[in-house]
Amino acid sequence: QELNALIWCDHADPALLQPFEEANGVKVNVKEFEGTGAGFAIVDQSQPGDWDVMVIDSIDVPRGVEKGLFEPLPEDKLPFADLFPEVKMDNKTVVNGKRYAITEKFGYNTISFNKTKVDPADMDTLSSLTGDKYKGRLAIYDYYLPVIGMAALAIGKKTADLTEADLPAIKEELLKMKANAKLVGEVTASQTALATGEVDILVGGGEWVTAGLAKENPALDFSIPKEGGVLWSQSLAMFKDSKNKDLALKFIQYVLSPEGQARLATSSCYWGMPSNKKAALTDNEKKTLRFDEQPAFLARAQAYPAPNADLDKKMQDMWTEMLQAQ
Amino acid sequence: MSTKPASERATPWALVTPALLWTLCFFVLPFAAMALTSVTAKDGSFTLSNYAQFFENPSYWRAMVNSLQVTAIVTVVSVLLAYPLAWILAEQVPERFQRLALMLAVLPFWTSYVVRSYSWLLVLAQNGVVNRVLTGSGLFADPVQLANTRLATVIGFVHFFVMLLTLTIFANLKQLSPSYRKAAADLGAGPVRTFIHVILPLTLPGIVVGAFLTFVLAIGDYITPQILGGNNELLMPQLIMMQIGRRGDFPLASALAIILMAVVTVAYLASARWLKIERA
Amino acid sequence: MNAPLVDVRNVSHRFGQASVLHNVSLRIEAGSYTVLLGPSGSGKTTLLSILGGFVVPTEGNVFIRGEDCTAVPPAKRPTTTVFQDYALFPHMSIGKNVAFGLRMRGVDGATRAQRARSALKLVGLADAFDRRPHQLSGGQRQRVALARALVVEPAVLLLDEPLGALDLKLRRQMQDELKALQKSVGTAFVHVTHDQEEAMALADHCVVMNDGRIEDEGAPERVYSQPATRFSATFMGESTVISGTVAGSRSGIITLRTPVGDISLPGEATPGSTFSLAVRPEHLLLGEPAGSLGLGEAVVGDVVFQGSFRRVLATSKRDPGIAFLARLATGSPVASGDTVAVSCRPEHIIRLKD
Amino acid sequence: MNAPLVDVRNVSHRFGQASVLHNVSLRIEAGSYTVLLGPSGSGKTTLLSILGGFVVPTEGNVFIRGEDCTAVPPAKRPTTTVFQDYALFPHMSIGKNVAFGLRMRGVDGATRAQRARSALKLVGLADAFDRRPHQLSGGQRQRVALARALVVEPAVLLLDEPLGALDLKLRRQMQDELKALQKSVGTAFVHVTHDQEEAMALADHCVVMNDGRIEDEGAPERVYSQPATRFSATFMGESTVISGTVAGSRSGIITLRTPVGDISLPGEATPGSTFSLAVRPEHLLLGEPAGSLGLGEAVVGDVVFQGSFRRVLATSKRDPGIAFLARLATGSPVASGDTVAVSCRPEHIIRLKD
Amino acid sequence: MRAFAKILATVYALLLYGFIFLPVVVLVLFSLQATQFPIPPFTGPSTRWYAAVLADTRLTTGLLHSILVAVGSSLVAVTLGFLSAWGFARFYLPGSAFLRGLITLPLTVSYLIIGMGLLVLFNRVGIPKSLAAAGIGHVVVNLPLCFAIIYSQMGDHQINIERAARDLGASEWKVLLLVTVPVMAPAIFASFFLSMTFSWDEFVISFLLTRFETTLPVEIWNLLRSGLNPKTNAVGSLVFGVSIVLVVAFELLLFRRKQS
Ligand SMILES: Nc1ncnc2c1ncn2[C@@H]1O[C@H](COP(=O)(O)OP(=O)(O)OP(=O)(O)O)[C@@H](O)[C@H]1O
Ligand SMILES: Nc1ncnc2c1ncn2[C@@H]1O[C@H](COP(=O)(O)OP(=O)(O)OP(=O)(O)O)[C@@H](O)[C@H]1O
Ligand SMILES: [Mg+2]
Ligand SMILES: [Mg+2]
Repeated sequence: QELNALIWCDHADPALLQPFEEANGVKVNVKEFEGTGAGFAIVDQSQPGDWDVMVIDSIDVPRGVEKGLFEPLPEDKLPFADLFPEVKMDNKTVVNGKRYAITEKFGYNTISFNKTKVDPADMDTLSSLTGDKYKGRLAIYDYYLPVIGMAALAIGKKTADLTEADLPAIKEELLKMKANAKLVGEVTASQTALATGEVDILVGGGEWVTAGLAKENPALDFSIPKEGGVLWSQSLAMFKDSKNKDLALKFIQYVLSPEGQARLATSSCYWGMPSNKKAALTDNEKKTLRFDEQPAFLARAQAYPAPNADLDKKMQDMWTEMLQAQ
Repeated sequence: MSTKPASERATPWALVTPALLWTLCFFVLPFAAMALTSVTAKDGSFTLSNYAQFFENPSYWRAMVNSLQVTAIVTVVSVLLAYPLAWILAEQVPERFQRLALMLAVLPFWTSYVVRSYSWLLVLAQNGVVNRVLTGSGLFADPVQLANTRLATVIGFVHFFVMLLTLTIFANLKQLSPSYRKAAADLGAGPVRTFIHVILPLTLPGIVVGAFLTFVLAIGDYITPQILGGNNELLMPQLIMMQIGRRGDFPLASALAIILMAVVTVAYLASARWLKIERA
Repeated sequence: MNAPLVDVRNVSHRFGQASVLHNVSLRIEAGSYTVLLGPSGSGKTTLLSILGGFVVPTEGNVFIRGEDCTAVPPAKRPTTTVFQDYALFPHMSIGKNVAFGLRMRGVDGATRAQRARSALKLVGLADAFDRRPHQLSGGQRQRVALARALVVEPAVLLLDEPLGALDLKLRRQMQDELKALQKSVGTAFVHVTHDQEEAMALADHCVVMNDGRIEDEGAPERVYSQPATRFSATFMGESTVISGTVAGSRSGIITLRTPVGDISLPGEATPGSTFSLAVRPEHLLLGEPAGSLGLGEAVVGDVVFQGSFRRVLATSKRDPGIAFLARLATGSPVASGDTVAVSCRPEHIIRLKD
Repeated sequence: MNAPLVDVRNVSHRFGQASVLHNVSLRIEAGSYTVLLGPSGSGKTTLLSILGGFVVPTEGNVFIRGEDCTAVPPAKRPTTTVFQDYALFPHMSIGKNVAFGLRMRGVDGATRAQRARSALKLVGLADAFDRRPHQLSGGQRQRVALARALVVEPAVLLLDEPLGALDLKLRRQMQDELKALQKSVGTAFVHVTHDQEEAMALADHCVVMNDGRIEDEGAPERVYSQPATRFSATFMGESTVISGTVAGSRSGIITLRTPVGDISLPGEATPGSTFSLAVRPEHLLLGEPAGSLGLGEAVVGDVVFQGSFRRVLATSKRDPGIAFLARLATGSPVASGDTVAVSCRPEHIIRLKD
Repeated sequence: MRAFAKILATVYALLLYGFIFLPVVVLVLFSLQATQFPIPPFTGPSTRWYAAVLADTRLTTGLLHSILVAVGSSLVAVTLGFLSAWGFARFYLPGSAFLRGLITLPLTVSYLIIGMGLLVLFNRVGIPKSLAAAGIGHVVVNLPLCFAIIYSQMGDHQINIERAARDLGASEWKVLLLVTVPVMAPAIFASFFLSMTFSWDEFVISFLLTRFETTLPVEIWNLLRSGLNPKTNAVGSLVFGVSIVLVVAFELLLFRRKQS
């Protein structure tokens, strides 16, 4: 039996998959994708029934439901009670009274930095990112939604209710960051830049960048500034047309189990907070993830921007413009 | 040219049809599908909006400008660097060692393309090897920003194409009849003038072929700018992959691909007279 | 003073281990047409390359107009070369090709064009000035290569099998043209070939080479009628060759014991020593007229019609190892299978040094 | 019945627009040695390809042993071809090469090897069985190609300039061998060449082609001594050609008015018509002995030594457009610049059809 | 003056060799890094990252897939390229120049565009992504290459060799099998090798056209995107090593052929 999973890179870690495969005597086929749009595009190009489960931004779950892709999940068979309540995201994962996805991992897009090179105090405010002090010393994570979210925070906007009218101001803020940035990079590029001292600050980074590197380079840290951070949260959903719904459910149950949660949280691709409070993490791991500080963090965190299709395109165009700005 | 007897006439179509069909099905047809997709709106109607977007949005056509600039620089620099090396290999290195020297010069060709770019990132990083040498030697006080710049992209490209061009130019130099060189010397030309008046013009066609190959491969490459350029600017392939990877916007991606292809076609036409494939 | 134009003194050459020229000395007079003739691999091209400056000999010297040019590069020598593959520059027009040498000498454009034109006219290609090499036929390219080499007025023109790529008819025609051209310009030509007819048709001075050595040299008539060695007797034209042992030598008459019988001829030799005789086919007689020297009987093999004559191959009855080669008028009645007496006039016997 | 081995009937061929053969008919007798002679582009290869089945003629038919083979593919014809470049299979040993045709005919391995060996022996290469083509010299390859073509015992062996790639000496030697071989195996050979000496040396039947037509055919002696056309007079050996207008024709004597004076010769012709005369160089006399026909005075130009004779080129004093070609014994005292009287014996004048 | 030029040439060549080898040396060196970051200072040598690579089933299966696709697509490309080259070189075909141009056209188009085109086409007709789809793409890019190489090597002198075989009674397929293929073997081999090289290293087409089963370059790309570590160096060095062995083997093979 095989399970076909459309995933992000953290689920590709054999340390996560192998125990499940061995326990159930199955094979998990995974396909990585980058953004929700690309994920849906892959589904569009496939035959119904090709896919069993999908990792998706929690905020994008309604889009999938709208497209009629997902199967409601049996609430009784999943540990909803153990989840951090702030990340359950009922407003997104529940549509018409049916729950279509379950949050499995979360974290923040905020600021990662090198403690030894920058003043940690400066990292308490987003305004440092656009000032002259760190000119040429920062990198921007190359994903438009969270970084646009951070730019919105910097100018005092709520990420939850961004409209087209906010874009000019956000763009201006983005361009200021860009002017200070040495590069705009994906995970490796920005990680490499931070780790090699190419830059000292990563805008849009967070525990997912620094936690994995902490063992090797304790100087790397992250902060959630006073304006807040952008909360990202990823969910697991099951496809309506799946031919292996039992196995798919088993997989979701496994990922949400304390063991699965611990493995997912410390996956080789990137670390992140498990959504299950009971995740079987070691103390060290908890410390690295700042497990205990979560309540305070969550309080300050703002939602991931969730633009409609039209606004989304505008945001992406704005992002392209920012990349092209000299 | 119907020199062919009856027995020879029966087979030819059976021989060439598979290759033609393959090209038709998997090259021409895809291109048609892409063209069709690029002018089809969501609702299935005809639209040119994808093309309009490219021309209206400065950050889109900026990508084309960047691509052309980078590719032009890469092509010129690669040719300028590779030619002398090929020349030294062909003329200065003793015959016995030439194959070995050439093999060495193109050996890194066989590292994985992806890894090679990544490797350059490490080399050029703030405290990578190059900067260590530069600061260590006291040449520069502070590390130089090399990684994540257009320069890095260019270096990554040039590295690959210097090898490729050395190979093609070397082959070109070697297949020149030695009597041309002798004849020039005999008529009073020194090494420099022999080179300028005879060797260079005779190898020009080979250079054009190599340069065109460089152009085609460089302008369509995604990996090198993506890994080395630090996204400080976008090139066309990055823009196209962005449409696919981030948005799944195939119509726009198709339109951009077709525009890119149109540019390559122009380059092709410019160098077409040198690009004939003929039998020996 | 009577120094020759080119004086090659005791030149030897080795490529790595292989010894290609052995102590070759050669003098080339101004205005002469010298042909180097020899089989493939005999070192003709190597010697020519040494004259042209493309190869510096391992030993020995080359003097041109009295100056030691042994190591002077080709660009600085008063020699030019016509290459077998012509080596016309394909990217230049015919006019540019011909003017190339002048351009390298810093001659101004107008003069260049004018001199190139007259050089082309000399070789009968006045109207090819603006064409490209690939638009010309083999013979025409050959002429352009000549014009290009001549326009710089070299002291010596070197030609390495210049007619090798042409077909027979064109080759004969170009031979006539080459000879006429050489006479009219007066430059010394040194011409390499392995075609003995070409050598005879062209040479004032014929140099027969074999295995890196000069076997014989002189006017072609001399080389043909009095070849110095067995090699040159068989390479420069055909011969019937008979070897023998000196049975006696008395009062200027040698008696040579050969497989076809004793032969007496004038000369001196140590009894017991051996040497060879050669007879040219046109001097071999079938039948035994008065005053001729009998060479025994032979059986006629092939009789081949060759237009103006028949070539007759006959085998000695006494020693089937000896093949007689004769040339007969077309009318003569000899046929394959006939048995004939073979003879020749004593004055036509060539004594070879061997 | 007396059907020829090969009967080519009214064959014409076009490549696209270009008409290459015009209504060619040709009969080849069993056991004969036919040579197709003609300048480059005259259609020799095309005709040979039609015989071999590589080209199907646009019009006309080819009968072999009485059967219409016009469109029979090469594999099914009783012909084999020896190609100019030999076309040996480079990846097979010599033995395998020679045995290839037998293998295709399903002959078993042992027989194949044995027959290949004897074919190689026939061409004098018995010990080359296990070697590779590239290890042989040009002449040896030539022989292997012959053995390969002969081992399948074709009715007709076709040879397309088989000696074209060899040097002169080797060529003459191979000619002798070819002729001997043909006699010993008795197969009909059809041999293409543009070398008239080769044609004369080999042919039983010589076919002179020009521009897609057969100009003349017959025994080489006949073609040489009585060429049918002006073309064959100049292509098959050299000639002095003089054209004239018939001034009168009476009682079997024609008076021809030519630029070198009136010439009387036996025959009939319409007064006012024009025709040409040819004289072979060996028949042209310098001086005017008794019984000869005067051709006026001429100035000697080139005198070229050719070994057994000298080739003399002289220009008529009356009409410099007429070039006399003569062959003189090496001893004769004529030199360039001399003025001489030119004549020939009436029986040596060839009247050309034109 | 001459000596100066010689020194200049030597210095230039050494500098360029340095440039060419710089990334490879750094790559291999830091694959032996003991710690997490493949940047100076060097902390190795250690083989832990090689162990990690060999234990990573995604990389090892990616390697197998790459070999599969490279061999498979090259076989198809060489076969089609050879047959069509033979057809065009030996037979008269109407519109031959145009058709030859068509076959070689993909040489002038970027891989990205070829991959995109196939992706769009396959979407439209509902062909799922797979290793085979990537293989098809590789054939598209390698077929013109194989065709061009083999076609350019089909000299006219071989026409007569084939004719000789026919003349001696060989049927068409025997001519092909016993004569043409063996005679063309060096060109066929060379184009196969080149085709393998390109397919082996090709990224964007595989990236666009595969799903779960993908090729090594794509797996390396995934590895690269998942964070910085010397594992990438290790896998890169391994690929390099394997390629070198193949290249040297190929050289020796060809060298031996030439000598015999
Ligand atoms: N560059 C070289 N290196 C080694 N050996 C050479 C070189 N050039 C010529 N030879 C050898 O030197 C000998 C003489 O060569 P050369 O070319 O002078 O002969 P040739 O008389 O011109 O013959 P051909 O008529 O074939 O041109 C040959 O045995 C040849 O193999
Ligand atoms: N395949 C072809 N297509 C078109 N024209 C051809 C072809 N083969 C030969 N010709 C033309 O037909 C004419 C006769 O060619 P053919 O090869 O028969 O001449 P040839 O007498 O063998 O000449 P050569 O002595 O040069 O071999 C030439 O004008 C040639 O250009
Ligand atoms: Mg030579
Ligand atoms: Mg021919």
